Amino acid sequence: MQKVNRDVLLEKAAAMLDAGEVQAVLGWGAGEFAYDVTPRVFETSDELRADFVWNDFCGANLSKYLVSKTKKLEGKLLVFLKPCDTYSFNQLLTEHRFEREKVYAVAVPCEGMADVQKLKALAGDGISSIESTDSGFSVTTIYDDAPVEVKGADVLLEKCANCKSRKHVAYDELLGDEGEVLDSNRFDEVERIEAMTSEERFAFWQGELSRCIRCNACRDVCPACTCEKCVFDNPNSGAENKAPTTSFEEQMFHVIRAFHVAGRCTDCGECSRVCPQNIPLHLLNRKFIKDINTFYGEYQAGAEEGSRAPLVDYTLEDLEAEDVFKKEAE
Amino acid sequence: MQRIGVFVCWCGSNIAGTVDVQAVSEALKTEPGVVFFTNYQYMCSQAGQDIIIDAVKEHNLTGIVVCSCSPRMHEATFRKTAAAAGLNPYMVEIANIREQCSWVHKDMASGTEKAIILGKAAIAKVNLNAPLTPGESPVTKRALVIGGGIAGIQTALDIADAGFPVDIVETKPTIGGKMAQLDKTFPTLDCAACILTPKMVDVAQNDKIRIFSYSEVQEIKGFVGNFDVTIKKKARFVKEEICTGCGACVEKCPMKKIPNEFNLGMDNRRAIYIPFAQAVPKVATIDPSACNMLKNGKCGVCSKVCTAGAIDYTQKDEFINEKYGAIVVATGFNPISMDKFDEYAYNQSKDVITSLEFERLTNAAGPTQGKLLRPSDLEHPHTIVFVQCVGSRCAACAEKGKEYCSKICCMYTAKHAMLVRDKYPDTEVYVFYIDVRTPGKNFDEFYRRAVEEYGVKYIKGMVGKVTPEGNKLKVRASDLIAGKQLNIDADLVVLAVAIEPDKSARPLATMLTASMDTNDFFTEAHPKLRPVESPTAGVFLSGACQGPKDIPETVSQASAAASKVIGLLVKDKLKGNPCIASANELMCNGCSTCANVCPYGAITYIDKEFPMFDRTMQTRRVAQVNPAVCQGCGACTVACMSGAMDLRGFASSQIIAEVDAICR
Amino acid sequence: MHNDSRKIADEIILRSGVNPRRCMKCGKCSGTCPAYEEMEYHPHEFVYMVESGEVEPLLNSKSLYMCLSCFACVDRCPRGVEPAKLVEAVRNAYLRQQDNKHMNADDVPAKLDDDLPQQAIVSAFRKYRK
Amino acid sequence: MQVNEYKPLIVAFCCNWCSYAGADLAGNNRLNYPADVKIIRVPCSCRVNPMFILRAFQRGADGVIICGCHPGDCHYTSGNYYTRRRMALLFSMLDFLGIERERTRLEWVSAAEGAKFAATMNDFAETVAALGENKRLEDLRCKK
Repeated sequence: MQKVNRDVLLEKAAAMLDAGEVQAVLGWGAGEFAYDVTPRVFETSDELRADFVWNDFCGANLSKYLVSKTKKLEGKLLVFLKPCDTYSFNQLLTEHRFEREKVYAVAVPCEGMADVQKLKALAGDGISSIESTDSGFSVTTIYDDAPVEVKGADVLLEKCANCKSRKHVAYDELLGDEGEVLDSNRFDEVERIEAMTSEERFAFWQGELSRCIRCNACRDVCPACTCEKCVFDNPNSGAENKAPTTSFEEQMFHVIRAFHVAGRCTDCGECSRVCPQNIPLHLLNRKFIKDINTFYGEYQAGAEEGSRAPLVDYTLEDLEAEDVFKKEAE
Repeated sequence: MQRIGVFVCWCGSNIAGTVDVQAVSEALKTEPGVVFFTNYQYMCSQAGQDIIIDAVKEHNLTGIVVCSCSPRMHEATFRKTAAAAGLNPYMVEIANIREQCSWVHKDMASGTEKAIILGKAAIAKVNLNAPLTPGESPVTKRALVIGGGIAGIQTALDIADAGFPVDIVETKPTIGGKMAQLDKTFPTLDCAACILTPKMVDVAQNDKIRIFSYSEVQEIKGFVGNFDVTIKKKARFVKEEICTGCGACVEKCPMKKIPNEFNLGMDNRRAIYIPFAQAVPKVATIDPSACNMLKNGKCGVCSKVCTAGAIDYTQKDEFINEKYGAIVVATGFNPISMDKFDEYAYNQSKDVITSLEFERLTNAAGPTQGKLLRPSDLEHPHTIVFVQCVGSRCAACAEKGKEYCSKICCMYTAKHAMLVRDKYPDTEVYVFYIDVRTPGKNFDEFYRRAVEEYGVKYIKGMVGKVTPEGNKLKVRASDLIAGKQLNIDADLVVLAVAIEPDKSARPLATMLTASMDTNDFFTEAHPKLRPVESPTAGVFLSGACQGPKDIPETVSQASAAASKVIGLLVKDKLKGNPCIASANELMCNGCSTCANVCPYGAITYIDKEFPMFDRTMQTRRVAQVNPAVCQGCGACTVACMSGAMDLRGFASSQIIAEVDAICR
Repeated sequence: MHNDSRKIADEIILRSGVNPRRCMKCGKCSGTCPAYEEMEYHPHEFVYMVESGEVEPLLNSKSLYMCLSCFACVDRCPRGVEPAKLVEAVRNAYLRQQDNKHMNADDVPAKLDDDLPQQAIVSAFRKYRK
Repeated sequence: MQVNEYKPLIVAFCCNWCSYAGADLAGNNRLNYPADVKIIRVPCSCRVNPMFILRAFQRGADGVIICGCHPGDCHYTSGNYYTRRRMALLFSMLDFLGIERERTRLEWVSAAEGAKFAATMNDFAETVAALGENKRLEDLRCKK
């Protein structure tokens, strides 16, 4: 259950809209079902009051939408940012992807967001309503009148279960606490895979990646993937691909996707959240983050605006490529 | 579709001995785009080249693939051949089937097979080649030299001698730099002023050279051949064109107690001053922090005594814009601060001095008129201790000293010691050293003379502590060879202080986008083969701004830099390398990642309007590559996520085509 | 024997955290040492001898106890070698060696005398027992 | 020509200034290495996009080696430093996915190191040949 409630956000946004201080509000809007909250731009306070949502299903990172939305507006855009979103916000600023002056960033503390897949696994399909309770959710399905009680901690999104930081690293206004960087166990799973034999790792990834339907959702949602034209859409890039027609047409997709965001990925976990096939894509990103930390020193993308990403930097004493595996063995 | 001709060279038996050239040309004839194929004994011979020229004309070829020796050998030759046939020279690709095939493989079958694949790769690449034309940019035939020490002076004189105008920018009121403060110069012991001041006069009288003294570089824009520089000429409150340098104003100025920078604060100057007698330009300068007239409007004596009417209390800083084709950095060095070296008591005793202060003390124009007297009581010192490596080779603490060897100290200390013993044979002179480093013409001989002829006592060991006691300096040091600790009562201690680049160098490097090392020395384009050029095109390095240097080395580097500048300025147009990066603006994110990896600062960003699908216009930040600055390494092409950045001549699509051809 | 020496030297290096290879043999440590005259081996010699594994003479030298631990050498070393820490580590190495030469119960009677307090005997056993 | 004998396909990216010249020198000195190695010339090792390497694997290469100037010797002063970081991360990632780490390599070969070039290629070709055909990357998305 979120500590700051919807009204606080709503009134803040409505007041600024009505006062003309911002032209639009980028927030979360109600979707088809109780759990499919979607990013949305609100232009009037009436719209806001009708459809604005702030609850445990607001996992979506809104920072990416600033790139296109700010370009369409003359005035300012108010955006709500959870702690992990503020890292993406900074990273996008570092890369000059939107103008800071056109954004009014409101930071919202976050207690972790719920994973619909996990909820469905516990409460069953056909969810008709979800009530927040003190400890979690009371879920009603169309198959059963009696609501199912689910503990909040059991249905956290992976990115929230391994939350790296509750600190807001950028904002104009803060609703609630600034929060702190956390000690997370986010590399545990990477380490578990690293400890496997090469064959096991291959089998693991083959099992995961074979489910990919190449829907591009991971790319489309990624706040680091804001290219004007993506290499995967560009016939001249040598990486453009359609759905797989042969056994090996596009196995590079996931490596290239992860490499393109290496050193820029803030580990916001959106890729895994949206994957319809539940592929743990964040593990690829975290592998790069872990390697960067081990090889070149701790680096958190987006922690600071304007920081120099590890892949556009070097030192004379950098690790040699052949020593990579020695270092990891340590 | 290209119309490609394939020419397979035998290179006598060099290729034909291991590669079936006939089979290669047969195999390649069905490749896409190939309309002509042949093989010949020596493609690089005149007859071979004629075959190419005839084929281009006869078959209307648009691309050429030569399967021959390494492109490092004859790419240039075949490009010329293509040009002679009326083709763009960059429509030629070479398949290296000699150095990387016939010479390293013994087996005819595998050699032939590989040659065919290499040929296919070259054909695949040439299919995607586009005609390239080197960009041209005009060259402003004027050079800027930043720094007016011996390095800057020599560079300016050499450039001017070749007939090009040169401007020198110097922050001090006079040119001359550190060398003007020196007494004698090693290893010949001629007096510094005697060899420097004529050069300074040459500079003043050379009508190709302008001196902006008491001035700073404010802003640098542009690139090689076309730098746009703003120079700030600080107000000196004296009209330079009118002042005759008579010195009447200096004599009458009532503000007498201003520490004299030129003598390192060991005596005083006035608020209006001429740094030294041979200053160039020899004009007075008013120190605004000391002048009563400027501070509170009370005085005006200098204005009254100036018969020329050169004093102008209302003078303002002046900004001058000028275009230059080349910039030479000659910002020089300074001794490091002694504040962190309490053990040598530099801040406690006036009689602990730096070597540069020692130069002034022995200089006839110095505070003691050249008599060696200790600063505290103006007595003649009978025991002098010289300490080498003070702050040099210091790896303990970055704030304290410098990790590098300052290079010049061994020689000047030998010089000082020798001069003292020569002038005052009754003086005991000790030199504490860690190593004596004297590589250089006549250098070791010089040092040995100090020991053997002049009886300077060289002691291997370091001074640990200097303690002022009464009018003596207690020097505690180790003598490593005797295995003793020495306690010497000295009258004067001279510290061979490490040197560091001038503080102005770091901001200047930022303005120039020139790279520096961790010690703030400018880095050279190549440490061995391009030692006087900065990696930034059009920026050259002269003197100690690139690393510690003595005078002979500085002067030779200064002349070398000048020759590089002259080589640039004689060109009317700069022809660039056409194989450079360029950004596809439609795909560019403007994220600055490419600029972060560019070693040359060739990438800038502009805001540009683009029509959108909904018929609106959208402003986006996009990268622009300066073709005159880009060297074509391709670092940006990989850093670029969207693939907007590509490299002409080595385009991603071309390399992928080669990969595909090889893996087919 | 030589191997032993080397091993002790390596341990000294490890325990002190000093890297004697950084030494450029300038002698500033000994030049600054106020206890120089009292010492048989001087700070720079400590560094040199530990580096070359020649620690036996150091272990048996009184110089160990002449060092005032004033840290002048540490402060002034241009290479950050920290000789005083090395001297301290040699001192420790010597003390640790004592541990191996512990007292046997059989040795006790011979050492007893009337003036010896009971406490000293007990503490000797505690200190030198294996 | 032998038909059935397995021969690895190796793509070598060589920077124009050091390694390509080193390969030429190996030729000048007639130092043998297997014909399986096919060299692609690039201006600098930093021109090698990880996508090229994946592309080569995708198209059936069994091993990919990138050669550049020694650190500190880059013709463009810093290109190989970027290469070093990019390749360290890429190789580690491929290993993480279960692709044999021996199939990729980054070597510094100067223009004077013809012998090193030949020795490196011999060693790499032997290593890759021992691994056999590169099936894993091909099969990564395709569970059998």
